[in-house]
Amino acid sequence: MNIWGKMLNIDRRWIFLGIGVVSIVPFFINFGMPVRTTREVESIYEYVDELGSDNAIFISFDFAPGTQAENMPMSVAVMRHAFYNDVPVFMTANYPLHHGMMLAAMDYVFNPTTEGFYEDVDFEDWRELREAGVTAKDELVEAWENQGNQLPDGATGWVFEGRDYAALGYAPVFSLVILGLTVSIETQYPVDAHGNSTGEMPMLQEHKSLREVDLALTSSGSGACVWWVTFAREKIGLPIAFGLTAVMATDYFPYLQSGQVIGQMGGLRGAAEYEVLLAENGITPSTDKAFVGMDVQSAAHLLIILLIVMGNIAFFAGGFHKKTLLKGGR
Amino acid sequence: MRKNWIGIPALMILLLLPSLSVAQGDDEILTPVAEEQLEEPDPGLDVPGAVTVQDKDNDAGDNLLVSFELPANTEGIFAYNVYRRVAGELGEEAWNLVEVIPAEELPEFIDGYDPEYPISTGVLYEYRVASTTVDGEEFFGPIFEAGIVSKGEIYHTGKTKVLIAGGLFIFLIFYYFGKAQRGAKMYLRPIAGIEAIDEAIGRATEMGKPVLYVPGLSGIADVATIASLTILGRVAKKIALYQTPLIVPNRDPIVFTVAEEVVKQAYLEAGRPDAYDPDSVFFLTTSQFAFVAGVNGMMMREKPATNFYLGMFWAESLLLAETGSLSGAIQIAGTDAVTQLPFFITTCDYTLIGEELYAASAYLGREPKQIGALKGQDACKAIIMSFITVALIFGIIDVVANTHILDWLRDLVTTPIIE
Amino acid sequence: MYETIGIWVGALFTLAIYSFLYKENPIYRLAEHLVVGISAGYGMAITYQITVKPRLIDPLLSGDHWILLIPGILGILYITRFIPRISWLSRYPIGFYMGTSMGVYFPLTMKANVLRQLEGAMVPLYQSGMAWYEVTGNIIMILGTLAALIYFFFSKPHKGLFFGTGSKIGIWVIMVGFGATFGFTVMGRISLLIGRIQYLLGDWLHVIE
Amino acid sequence: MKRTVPLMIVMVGGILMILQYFIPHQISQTVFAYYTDWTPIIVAFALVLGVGSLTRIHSHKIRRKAKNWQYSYAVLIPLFGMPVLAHIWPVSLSGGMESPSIFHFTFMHVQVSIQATMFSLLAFYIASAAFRAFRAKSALATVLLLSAVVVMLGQVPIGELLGRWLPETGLWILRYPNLAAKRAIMLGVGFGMLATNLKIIFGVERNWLGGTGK
Repeated sequence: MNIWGKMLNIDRRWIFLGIGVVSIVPFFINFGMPVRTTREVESIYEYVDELGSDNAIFISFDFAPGTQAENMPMSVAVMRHAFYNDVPVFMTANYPLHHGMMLAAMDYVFNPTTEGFYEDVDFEDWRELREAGVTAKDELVEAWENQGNQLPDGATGWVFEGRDYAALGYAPVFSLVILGLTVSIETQYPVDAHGNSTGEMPMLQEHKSLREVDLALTSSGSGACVWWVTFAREKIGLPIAFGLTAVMATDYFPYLQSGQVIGQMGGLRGAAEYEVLLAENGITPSTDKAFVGMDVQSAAHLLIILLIVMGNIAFFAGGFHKKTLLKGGR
Repeated sequence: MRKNWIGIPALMILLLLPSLSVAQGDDEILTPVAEEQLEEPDPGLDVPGAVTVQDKDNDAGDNLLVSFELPANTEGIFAYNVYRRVAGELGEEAWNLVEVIPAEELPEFIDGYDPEYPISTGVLYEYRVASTTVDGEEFFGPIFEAGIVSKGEIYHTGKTKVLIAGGLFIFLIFYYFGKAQRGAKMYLRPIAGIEAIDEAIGRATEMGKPVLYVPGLSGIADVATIASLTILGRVAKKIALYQTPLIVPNRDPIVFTVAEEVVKQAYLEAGRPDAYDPDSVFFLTTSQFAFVAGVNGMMMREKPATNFYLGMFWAESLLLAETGSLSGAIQIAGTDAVTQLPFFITTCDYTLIGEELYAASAYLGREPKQIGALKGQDACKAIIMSFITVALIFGIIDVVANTHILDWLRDLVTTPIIE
Repeated sequence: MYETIGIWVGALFTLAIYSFLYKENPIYRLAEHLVVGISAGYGMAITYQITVKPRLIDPLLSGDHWILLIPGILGILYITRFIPRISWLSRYPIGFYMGTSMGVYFPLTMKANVLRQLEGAMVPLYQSGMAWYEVTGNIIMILGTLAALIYFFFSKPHKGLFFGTGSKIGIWVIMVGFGATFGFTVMGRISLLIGRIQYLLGDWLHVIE
Repeated sequence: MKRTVPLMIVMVGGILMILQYFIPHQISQTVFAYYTDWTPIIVAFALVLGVGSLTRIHSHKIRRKAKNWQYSYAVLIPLFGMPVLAHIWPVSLSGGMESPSIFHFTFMHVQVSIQATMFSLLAFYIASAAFRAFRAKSALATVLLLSAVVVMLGQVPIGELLGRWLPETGLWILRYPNLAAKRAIMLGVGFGMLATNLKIIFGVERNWLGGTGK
């Protein structure tokens, strides 16, 4: 076998090693390649940007740790955007594992080590104000700060559990839960993930069912995102936005084209685009994890293309195109 | 609701009759109930006028369409509070606030969505509407009794297009069933993957290595799984004749039981019930990637000569197929999962694309009805293609002549998003 | 502590699986067998917890949901498979599941796979403000759909101008689509690896943030 | 009894559910509610069969001391250990399903880690598959290769540096020709599914019954 032949039949383990190396290096050396935004993501951004404290959105954590790298930054980005505009956020998960993802996302957004974090106020901590009828966001912040609470350094703002977010979490047979949510949020989730009574939450009193909600983002690693279209969009016309893994994204273009979803974020890139939009508009101080991941993507894509090119050079230079060898279909 | 489905009139009229009978004439302006005027209208804030209640179409009898006349003078009105109570009940606490409509919005809504105050079928209700100020001060209009009660319909008029399309499809399939059974000769074009099946089994026999057959990772109700099990029957029969070992790992327990039956039966039909190894068909685990871990391990240890991946696959497609190719097996794949097809195409020797997988079971069986069904499916595709072609022509006409006939055609097939 | 041990265990099993990239080995084999057993056992435990107990046992014990005996008995009929003489009884629950699923899917498939797709294929070629490549795209999409549909004709030989050329263009369109999907997928697959690297280097070794 | 009754069940169930779709009436809603309530219960029992199969095959291996039989213990012990830990083992001894417990730990740190890692192997495999498969062997293979490379480059920032046309072209391929292919496959698959639905409901396709019903 000549050199070309050897190159064509290279031990796959060298390729594996190459992928491993290019995926690790960018974590230590940032290239910071620019990411340009597309209209699929811009439409979600613009929609969320229009919303205010009278509106409400759902963010459904429909992904497992396996696709966390892609799905997590999307949910986090939309969550931060909503918090910035004082839009109440309901959070759900369609599977027990996904419930953990929801908690992890909250941890990240509320954690003081995160740049531009939000200072979380527990449901119990502002009971007094709530019972006094102070539930409008600006009044609430004012009253809260008058009580002597101070926004920590580096925090973007306050978020009040029950006013700004409700961590509803997982409930079994989630497709039917969505169906039930179109009728009532409270009957599906009498208590939230922290054991708080949802009926007492101002945001549930203002938004009793999905009919009174303005958007649901499903950040999904599986076909479960379609449940939102089937059971919420088709049934009551709730606007849906998709956050999908890159793999699923092409599959769901038809939903976008037919107008069943208002926009979609596809994979790490979609998430990075949203991060760029947030950073450009001053909603977050900087871009986040998805943006870093894009450097790894660039490196890995280049390596794969290089491999393809080398494979083809070897294929033609070695004269293999004249013979039929190398099994492999059409 | 759009009702411009000109085309298949006879069937439609038949279907529409029941729906028309329930849809018509259910609205009525209500007469004020005089005896109970609760509050003097403040001359400062005008009160709303007559309340109209209609039964909502296409529901289970748990919704009412409510609208009311706006007051002549809307000055100072911030919103309207709509109250409802069961007719005949008395007292202030019988009233439930069912909707708040901001002054700038249309004075109509669908009542019955609020889970706290559902509407019951056949119950008569009364309504009253109040104008409210910014501070929440209410000025009540008169009470109206709903002239009608909510009732459930027996036909959903919004689903007529699905019904027509479904009816047409059923008709075509049965037409070709009949035709095929009467013995009409029907041509079937060759499919490369199917012809390769025998060759692949032969190879395993020569090498004395097992054949691996993965019937997809989906459940029994998945059409891809059903097609795969039919093919498994044929494959197992061949294998029984050649006495090659067979490995069939399953992810779904029901699929496992059916696959076991199918293989057992195939060995019986091949006349070799004794050669059937009860451990050849087995359940592994319901977890997707644990399943892949198991199958991949098996592939590298047992080194099957031929791998079949037929059925529904998700992300594991490439994990299985690439490991299989690493182990040096001949691979035949087939799936209707659009996203996974590219991976099978690039890593397997033969791939059945989408519908070819379903067709394969008809090819192998050569039963007249199965072939008839294929013919019926082709007829449906022809109908779809003519629709698209006409749409293309209309599209061109629209551009050239600046008309809007394409919209008309689209409306024929548009199904409402909200039903 | 609990979390730390957890991350160590997770990291070691992660490496055990990656060792398969080098070659099949006893460590991988152990991880493989363990995960099969654990996941199947987990499946059993969780099914009891979220389905059997709340949906069947609890309502039955509460006394007024006797109707649930029907699905309960149908379910138990599956287990007759272990008794060869009456194993045919297991066809009843399979039949129930098959029949109802097929019925539920029929109208939904008609709507989603046929009518919706047909509607999507009927796009206006040109609307004001469309760029030239969008117009070309629309034309290619319509013609491409037609050609690819021809490829899926089984009862006509793929010969002649219409079926021959049509199906050839069809398979080209399909291949372009497959190439695009493949290329598009690469990104998602690399992301999965990024997730694991973040776990190994961040959560476990703390060498990256 | 052995074949006719199941076929009847299928037919009645199928037709009922099709009709149900078109009827908004309360009765129809109730029927559907029963279906959604019952199906998970019925399906849940099937898992027992799977566990039976897994137990049988691995106990055979151990008994016969087949190759790698020791590993069968690694399947059997957790297979039964997990449900016992979840439902029988006392919570005071780290039983139960909530964190912290042995059950939760095993699931979270062994199963989830292994699954996520298995999934991530795709990153390696997709590279080696691309290397082997994307060769310009024929016109068709070239088309496949080119569209993959263009889309792949268009996805990442580095593609944009090479030229704005790259991502645009990539998106264009995804939006138009790719959509055409998908749509045609989905239509074909749709008709195949519908036909199979009918064949099963009307008992033409009986493969799922398995054998001849003795």
